[in-house]
Amino acid sequence: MIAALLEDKHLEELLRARVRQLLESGQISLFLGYERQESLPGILPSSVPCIIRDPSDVARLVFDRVCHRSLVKYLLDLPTGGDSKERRAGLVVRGCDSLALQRLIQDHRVSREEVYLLGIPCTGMVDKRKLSKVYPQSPSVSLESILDDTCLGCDTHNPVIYDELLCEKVSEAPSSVVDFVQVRRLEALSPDERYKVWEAEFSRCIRCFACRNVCPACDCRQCTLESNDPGWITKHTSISEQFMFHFIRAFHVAGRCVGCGECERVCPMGINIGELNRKFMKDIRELFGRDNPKMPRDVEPLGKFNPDDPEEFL
Amino acid sequence: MSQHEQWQPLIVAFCCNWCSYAGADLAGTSRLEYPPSIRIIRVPCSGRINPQFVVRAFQRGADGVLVAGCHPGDCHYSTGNFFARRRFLLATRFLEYLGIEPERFEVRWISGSEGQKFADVVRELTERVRKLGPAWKLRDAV
Amino acid sequence: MSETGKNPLLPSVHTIREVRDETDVGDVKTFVVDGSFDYLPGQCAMVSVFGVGECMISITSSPDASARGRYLEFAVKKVGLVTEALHELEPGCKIGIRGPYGNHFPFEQWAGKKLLFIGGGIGLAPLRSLINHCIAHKEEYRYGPIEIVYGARSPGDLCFKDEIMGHWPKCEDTTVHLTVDRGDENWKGHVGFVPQFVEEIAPSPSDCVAITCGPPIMIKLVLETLRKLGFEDDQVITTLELKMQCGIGKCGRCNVGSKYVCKDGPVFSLAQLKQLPAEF
Amino acid sequence: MSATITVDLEELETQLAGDVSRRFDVYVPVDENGAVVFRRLTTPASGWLKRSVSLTRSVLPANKLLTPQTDPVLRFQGGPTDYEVSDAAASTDLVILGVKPCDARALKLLDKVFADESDIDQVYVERRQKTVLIGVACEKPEPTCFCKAMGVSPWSSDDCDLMIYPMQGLEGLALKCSSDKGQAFLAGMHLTIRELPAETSEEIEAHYRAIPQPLSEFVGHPEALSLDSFELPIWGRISERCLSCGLCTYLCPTCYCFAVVDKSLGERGLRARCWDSCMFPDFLKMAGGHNPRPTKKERVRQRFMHKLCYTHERYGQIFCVGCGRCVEKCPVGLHFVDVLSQLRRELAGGGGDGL
Repeated sequence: MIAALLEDKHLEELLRARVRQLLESGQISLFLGYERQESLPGILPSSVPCIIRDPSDVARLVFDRVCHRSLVKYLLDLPTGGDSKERRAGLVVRGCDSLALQRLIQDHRVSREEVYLLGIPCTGMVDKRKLSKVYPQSPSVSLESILDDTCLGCDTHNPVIYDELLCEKVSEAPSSVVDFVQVRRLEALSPDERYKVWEAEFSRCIRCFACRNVCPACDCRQCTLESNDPGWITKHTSISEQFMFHFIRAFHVAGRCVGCGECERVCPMGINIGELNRKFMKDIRELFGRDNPKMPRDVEPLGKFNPDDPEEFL
Repeated sequence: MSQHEQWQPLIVAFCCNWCSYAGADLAGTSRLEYPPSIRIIRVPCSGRINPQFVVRAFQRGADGVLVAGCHPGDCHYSTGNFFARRRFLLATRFLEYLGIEPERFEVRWISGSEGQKFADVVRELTERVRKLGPAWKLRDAV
Repeated sequence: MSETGKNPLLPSVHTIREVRDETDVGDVKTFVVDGSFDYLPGQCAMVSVFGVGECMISITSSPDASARGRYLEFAVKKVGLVTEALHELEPGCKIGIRGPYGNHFPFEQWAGKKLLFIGGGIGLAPLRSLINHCIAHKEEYRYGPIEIVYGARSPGDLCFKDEIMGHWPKCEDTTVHLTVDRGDENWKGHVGFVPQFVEEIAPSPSDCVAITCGPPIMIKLVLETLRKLGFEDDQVITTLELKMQCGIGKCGRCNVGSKYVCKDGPVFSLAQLKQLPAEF
Repeated sequence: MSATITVDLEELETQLAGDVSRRFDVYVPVDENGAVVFRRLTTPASGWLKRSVSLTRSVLPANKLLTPQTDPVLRFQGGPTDYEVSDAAASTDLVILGVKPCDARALKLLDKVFADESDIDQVYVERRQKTVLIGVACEKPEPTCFCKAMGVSPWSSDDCDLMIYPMQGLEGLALKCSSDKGQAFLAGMHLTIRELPAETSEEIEAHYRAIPQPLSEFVGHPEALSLDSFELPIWGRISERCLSCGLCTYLCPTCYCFAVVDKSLGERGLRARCWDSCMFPDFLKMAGGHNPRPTKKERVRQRFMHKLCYTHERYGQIFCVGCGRCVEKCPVGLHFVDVLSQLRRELAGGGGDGL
């Protein structure tokens, strides 16, 4: 049964009980979690972000393998300052979420004190496309065969920050992302061939900004893409503007991307956005000697320098 | 072929105010010859140059782009060009990754006393770009 | 190229004839442009600076004056990109204009009634078209006495000074009440906010139509005052301002409920507004 | 209604890629890295027709070809005292092959906006007149499809000029003409046409009728919302998870909002209609800073009230054709079916009306 593969009832019970305590004790004023969407005939199960404010609603909370989307960016929607207690929020964090949250904390968009983190070591979410091929009836499906590729290459299953863990840590494996297979394949092409690849990819872009809005590294209060002056992009979608948009988006998360893969997952047009982010990861690794470019540090690679950085411009 | 020889590539150069712009100035006052097709944009520091500027230059008509600043260690603001160096180590690779010919884009450190170097860099860049022909890849049109 | 030549968003190109500073600080300018078209008081036009963009501006000249002089007038406050660019322009410059758009003030329905105009700041612009039209056709429509209440932040912010201090007070059966939020050493008139001033003047609601236009907060308080004075919802007329892009009810921008401000508005009675979701 | 006919697949393919492509811009669906998109037919590899008609619904609705994302209005040249302005609105003779019935119905709805009111958008109307819609009956609907619930039948030729029935087991490709335009277009191709007996025609319809669409049964037949729903608490609750991206609106066949945007490069410039989305925070933000829909609650409410209430009041129709794109693609599941379902529960709980 695929349903059984997706769920962990025991963990869910723990989660609900703990959230109820936290809300009832007043330690947090709301909880950011996931709830299962109403099941629709023939449609893949899906869990979506929700906010719980009333302890009697904790039964809505789930944690399963279809909890896509990271919760941390919703913290930015919550009012802050003044008397607002909304930011005293609890939330579920997996490995990648904890990296994303660290990013927001570093950028002073969230303070560590205002959030209470229930850590969940995570062994991966399923890929909806893979799942759709076997759902609902397929007698024997291995979990590995339906896991998301980004999750399969993950080296941060365990949260790096949390207030408490809801279950035992899992063992970490070295990431396969560092092989940068696709990036190397593209690098091997000629400039003209590469241009053709990106032209084809970007020509599908509809500028819905789902990639930006879902990205935890895109946390500016005012996005440069929405500034009228100088107007780096307009709403015109010439291929030149598409290149500019993707250049800006990728460069603005260079050295800040936590590798969660959300941008690729939400893109309705199936654009290879991740290969732009991974190119920066690879170069940062090679040029500035960062073994794990996606792990947030106090200062990011582009926010500092080393006098001994490679010199190519003499 | 003759058309290509006639054609003058448009080079946009972002020069820091303190070194490279002075270098360009020196090249001029020393009457050193370099192609007239260059358009210099003076910026306070190479650290001011956002890589988006380079894309914008290609969008709006540049066939080649030069980014020039003080030598590392000589920055008027002491560290601006160290940041620029990191940024453009990535930017050069990224532009190439997007399919822009690496010959069209160059970053160089040019001091205020290096008038000759400025002239040489511009001449070489112009010649390389001339061989490639007009840039069309990021060009915007209405 | 469109074969029918009926591209609905294609403006005609007009030359600016004259630019007048309305306020001391220079944030409101009136642009007089060559050429005219048929329109009615309250209607708007899409004015564009090529390369910057378009914005919807109410036509402040009265249809009578426009027709006579073959011109259109727009009073424009500098608030955004397009209006800033407009303010840079001088006589001789060319701008795009398309319109007229929207409905008009229902002045034909006010025969025999007293007219009470209440304006604030740049909100006098659409009212000015209407006031001049009503004054010119006072006998034809048998209007009763006309009262105009107008206020601005300071004496220097009062617009259309020639009319509010010169022409209108001299017209028959027409009274102008001016007020400013803050006076200065030369200001001898009333000091105070428009809504309170209206309350002090206490116009009688019987056989009266009140037409108000100004900043949203002023409109809100004026509506409250009028209610207290006994005005019914259908006796109160105002205009809505929303971001607009097309002017013809196609771009989906300016809807309030199922109404488009650019097409079904901008003029609404308070009774009509109460039928709409409060989202403007 | 004219009878169902069959034509030879290769013959049709040759005609479309050859003579028809010289007279029309022909757009067909193609699979690009798993995303089905409409592309201009230029130098197709043989067998393209069969591939095109067997593809699932495109990511972007076919009808967006008539309202492109960047749609030129005018071009200008010169400086402030001597602008030369030229009309840039264009329409071409267009053939769109592979239109799903949901997208074809969406065009009927958009006709109400652009062609049915006092201010007619002539550019749209002209495009519509010059476009031949060749539909494809849905052989294999996506699990997210619920067009039947919205009154669209996935095999009906009503909203197209020609309809293809890519059903297996027939000799040749089954077609049906459903308009004079379709008739003339078909005649212009000089194909060898075989008329099918009435019973085969019925078999075809029965075949498509039998294809299940489970989500439609779940959705039922929604009725329009009344303005009272504006104040329901549901909007605040469901909008909390919205990402404020424009994915749902850009993928929606019945969304049509646009902005008019100028772009100048030196002395030359282009003004264009560009897609815009009511889900973007600055959609309604005015130059002075006032924003009538400042939070996600108002914006999400606008999207669903617009589709379920305002368009119904104004045009007499709910603006949803059940294509299921929002159901499939919304990153946070804030889609038509989920919202409808929650609205029903809320209205039932509160003793409200409708749906």
